[in-house]
Amino acid sequence: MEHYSLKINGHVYETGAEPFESLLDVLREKLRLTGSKKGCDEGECGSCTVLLDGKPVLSCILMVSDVRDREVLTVEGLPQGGEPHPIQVEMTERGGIQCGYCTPGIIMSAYALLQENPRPSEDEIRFAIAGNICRCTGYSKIVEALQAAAGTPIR
Amino acid sequence: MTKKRGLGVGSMFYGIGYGFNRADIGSAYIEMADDGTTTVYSGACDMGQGIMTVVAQVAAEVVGANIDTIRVVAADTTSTPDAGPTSGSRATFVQGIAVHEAASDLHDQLMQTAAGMFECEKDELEAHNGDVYLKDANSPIASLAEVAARVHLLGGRCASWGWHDNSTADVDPATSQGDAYASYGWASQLAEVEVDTETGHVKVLKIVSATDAGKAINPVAVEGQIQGGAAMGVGYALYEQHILDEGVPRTDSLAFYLVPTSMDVPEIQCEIVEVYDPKGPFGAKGIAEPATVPTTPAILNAIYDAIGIRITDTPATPERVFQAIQEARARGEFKD
Amino acid sequence: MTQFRAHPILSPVLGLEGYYEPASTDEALDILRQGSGNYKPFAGGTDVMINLRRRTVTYKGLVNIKRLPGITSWSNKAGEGLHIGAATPFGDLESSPSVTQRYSALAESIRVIGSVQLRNMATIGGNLCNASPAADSAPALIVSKATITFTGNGEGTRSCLVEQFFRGPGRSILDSDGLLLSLDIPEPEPNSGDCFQRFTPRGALDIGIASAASRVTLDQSSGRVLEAVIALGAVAPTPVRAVKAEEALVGHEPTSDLMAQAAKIAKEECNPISDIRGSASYRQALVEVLVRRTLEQAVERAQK
Amino acid sequence: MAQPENATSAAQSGPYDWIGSSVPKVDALDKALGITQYVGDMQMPGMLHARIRWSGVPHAIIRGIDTSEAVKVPGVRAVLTAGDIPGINRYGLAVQDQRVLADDKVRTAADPVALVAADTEQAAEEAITKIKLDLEPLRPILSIEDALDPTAPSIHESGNLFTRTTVRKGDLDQGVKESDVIVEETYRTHLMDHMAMETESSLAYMDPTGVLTIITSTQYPYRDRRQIAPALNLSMNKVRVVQAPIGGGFGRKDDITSEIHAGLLALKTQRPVRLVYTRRDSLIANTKRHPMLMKFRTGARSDGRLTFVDADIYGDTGAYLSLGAFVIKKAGIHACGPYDVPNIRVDTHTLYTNNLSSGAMRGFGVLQAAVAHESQMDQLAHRLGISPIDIRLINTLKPGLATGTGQVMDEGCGIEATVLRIKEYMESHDLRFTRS
Repeated sequence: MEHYSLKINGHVYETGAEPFESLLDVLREKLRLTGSKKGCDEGECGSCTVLLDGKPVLSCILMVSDVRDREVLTVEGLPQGGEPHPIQVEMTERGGIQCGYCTPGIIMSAYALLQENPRPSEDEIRFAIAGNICRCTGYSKIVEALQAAAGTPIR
Repeated sequence: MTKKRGLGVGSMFYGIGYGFNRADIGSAYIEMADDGTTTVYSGACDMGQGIMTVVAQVAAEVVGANIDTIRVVAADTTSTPDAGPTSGSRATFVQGIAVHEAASDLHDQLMQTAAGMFECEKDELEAHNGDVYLKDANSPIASLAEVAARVHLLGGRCASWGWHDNSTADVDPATSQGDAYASYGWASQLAEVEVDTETGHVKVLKIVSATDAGKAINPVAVEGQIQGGAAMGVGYALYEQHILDEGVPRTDSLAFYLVPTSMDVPEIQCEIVEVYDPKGPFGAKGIAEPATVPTTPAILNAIYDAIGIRITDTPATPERVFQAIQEARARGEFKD
Repeated sequence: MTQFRAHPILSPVLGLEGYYEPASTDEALDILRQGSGNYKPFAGGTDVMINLRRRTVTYKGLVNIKRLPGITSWSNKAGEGLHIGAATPFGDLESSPSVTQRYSALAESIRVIGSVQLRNMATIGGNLCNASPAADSAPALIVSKATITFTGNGEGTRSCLVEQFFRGPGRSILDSDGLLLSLDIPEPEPNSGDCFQRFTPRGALDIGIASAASRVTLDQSSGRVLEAVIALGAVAPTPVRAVKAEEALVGHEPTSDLMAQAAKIAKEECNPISDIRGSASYRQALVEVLVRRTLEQAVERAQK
Repeated sequence: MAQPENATSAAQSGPYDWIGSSVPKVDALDKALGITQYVGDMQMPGMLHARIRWSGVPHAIIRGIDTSEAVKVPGVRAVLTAGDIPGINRYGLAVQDQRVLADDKVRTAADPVALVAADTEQAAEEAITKIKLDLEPLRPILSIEDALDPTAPSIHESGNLFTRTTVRKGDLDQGVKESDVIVEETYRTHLMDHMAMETESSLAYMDPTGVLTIITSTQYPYRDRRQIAPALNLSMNKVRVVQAPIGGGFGRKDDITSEIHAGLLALKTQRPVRLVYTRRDSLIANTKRHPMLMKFRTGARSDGRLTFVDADIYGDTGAYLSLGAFVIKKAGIHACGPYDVPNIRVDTHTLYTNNLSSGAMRGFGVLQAAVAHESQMDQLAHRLGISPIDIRLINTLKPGLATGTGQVMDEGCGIEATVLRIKEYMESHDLRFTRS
């Protein structure tokens, strides 16, 4: 067991872990940050998406040893000053959420997209969330919500 | 041209609820606290489709409360009554009425007390958005909270429950004749596809879904069901299948079991049709399953419209469509 | 910062005895030799993690090579082409205009790998070292005449073409203590164009049923094909060249008929298997389509 | 029925304060914030993690199960097999043909054979790989055709044909005689997975008053309780089932999934036990969508009016019935589609096989039936030179007309309105069929 100081959502968390444990398991089981979900544990569904130094990654197949000295952002870190992030608000208000299990992953993929490309086209949105499987919504209302969050016209 | 487009239609009806003489019930408790906030103990499971929200909307409407003052407690054998399963597109249809019944009775209790407070008949009163009005008046005479406080002060009943039985007799065992279901959902969909005749790949370009919701209690939630149902239909029609090898599943990972991504599900145009159903709450009926049923046949029919070949086995995987095209070519029945 | 982390695992989990993060190539080679063939070097770790979880492979030790100097960075120098550290994530290359504008086939192959998230983790060297016949980047790298530089393997540091790297499904020329260090991709020749396409049922997340990359260099004056390179994925035990199809093109005007002819030859050249994703005959049919389509694109790009 | 009448008057009196308004879902913001606690997000002090050992072969006699190596894995607290079940080792939604843990035989490749609870998921996983099964293979029944073979071995005590239903209306021969065109076709549909994003999961613990509490990803806690209590030999009022926020169900979680197993382990260890299926567990185990073989013959007059439907529907329910008989019966009842069909013969056959079992899934048999009846409608349209829209409009049910089971439609019959809406959409967007 190694000791890790992990920078997550602007805070430093101290934890013991085996170096090859997944960041997702450390987040969920050790640090109790359960917003990131485990949908497949094999990198095929995107429910576990977090940002590593600003880029979306699959925390279920990311070794915790690779997170040392880097910055992690999870869905819990998005609200500012107690207010939900606009993506969280639009997803809520525009029906982008049904069962909600894919939601944190979608929100993190979308957040990364908008950081890089503040006014994405519909195709760019669909491309950016293609690694996030949603079984409930058919993606339409998610795309709409992300367009609204970006302030681009909604089809 | 190696890419050919086609349109296809699928229609369906779907018996809502259980049928077959199986228990098909809804039930809920409701109570209003002294401060006018309401709790609905609803036995129906929310799967994400939004029955808790529908329950809150029905309760707020019927009680006359503001929806933000409604809390829904759902599906716990210790605190909520048995409301049957969330399946058969029955939750809104059956539980909606049970909640309506509970909320109506609570509303009556409140109006009875309010009538005493203001020395009028309860039929002269109505409640909207947390306030009590004399009918047709513009300004309220009291808040529901004041009335609720009064009921509690007087030791009155500020709680109720509702129960609804949607069970239907089974059909005749020899002929299946009979009234199989209390009500039916109706839907038709149009699919537009593009078939790559060299690879057999089918891309769905558009789906238009006309679904009869009776009355859409929450239109965005209805659209969500329609779009999600269509996406599941796209998966069933084209990609998803379990492959068993001598009974042993080979598709034991999402690398093999292929669920549609955001790149595969097209724009889904929702056309909500509202044909009032007298048996449902506010005329509403279930739509969750009707939303998914027509998609697959619409896609199969669109493939036929595109290439003149009927795919009779699902899913219409690229290789299956390719083989069908090859066979039709060999018979001289396919024009590139 | 700790430079050499030898991490003995006291209570073996999953059969693992050690986890290492060497800071130099020599240390890495020492550790791999200590492991006598049972230690696994890795970079992105995405496949290692899945194998650990599924218990499909047993590793005695894990050697994380991402702290080796220069292994996660890449550069683009005029006249030299791309020099890419083996542990460079695909995402770093995907987002760079210097890759997308000049290395079309490579960019097209990167863009379809897994998902955005996966590409931020999975590395170009890892994709090659896994030696999957379906490795998306392999056909594009082969037609780009990419070379790899590797070390260990009982000798010093050496280079070879990517197409010489593969030995069979999951097997490359690297021995158990071999380490892939970097890739070099020469600048595209003038009057050349390339293209990569793969076939999958879905628009994302899939593994290719078949893939093809084509590269064509045209004679500036005659417009005839000076050189053609065609590489195929998922249709043989390794990514392979379609040499006979290439030969059919050289010296001729790249007409649609000729390209269709070459595609037919490629179809006959490949040797696919049937599996859960597709039958051998379907894969062959796809090869013909993909080779023709990538040739047409490559020629169009060469003519620009 | 006082309330529906109230509803009627309310509907007519509108407008409403809340009905028809797209208020955000009451639980959505918490999901967006990552606050919502699904079962897999929950932890309790002293909680153990559970894993299931599946059979891996589709049909075999169990000679023995050796758990001796599994119990030695550090951190393992319990390894249970069928003999450890305190109550009745049977459950099922319609008939009790499922075992909590396989005892005499295994009947699918995904029969649960043993359970492990351990301090960590890894230890539990390690332990299940160390359980040795001694199985004597039996001939597996792997297709509808196999299941119809009367000489095939019986998967359960009775034969492999669980039930047959029949729909009869009018005079089939007359319908055939009146037909100007008859389309005959066989359709086959496949095994589909619900693939809810959240896998099956339960957290079970004894509460301080001695009530076994199971927080679970379910679609119906009351029916879960009905099945859990007898298996664990508890009175029903000593079992509490709570639905946790659920990451999708689509019918799968109508059945018992992880509930009894988690409850059994909690009972045996007297510790909280969390059982969260891996994605692999979820893909291979529990119910799927029924594969069906559907032989259809449909007739119409030259003016497009349907004359008859003559169909046989065979459904592969796998080794366990779940709701299979109802699913396949419902397919039969909906086999004529939303149309006025005067003459009908439909037979359905619910068959046991050693394939993965199927049960409720969004569409509940009607999806499979629609694949057939809608393809038939399209074929008739093309044969008759009528547009696919028009042939539907000619035949749709309307108030006063009756379904295939003779149910007379009231004003809530909306099929014609939906077809017309599609027609209007096509016209306003200038969309035309290629072939009609």
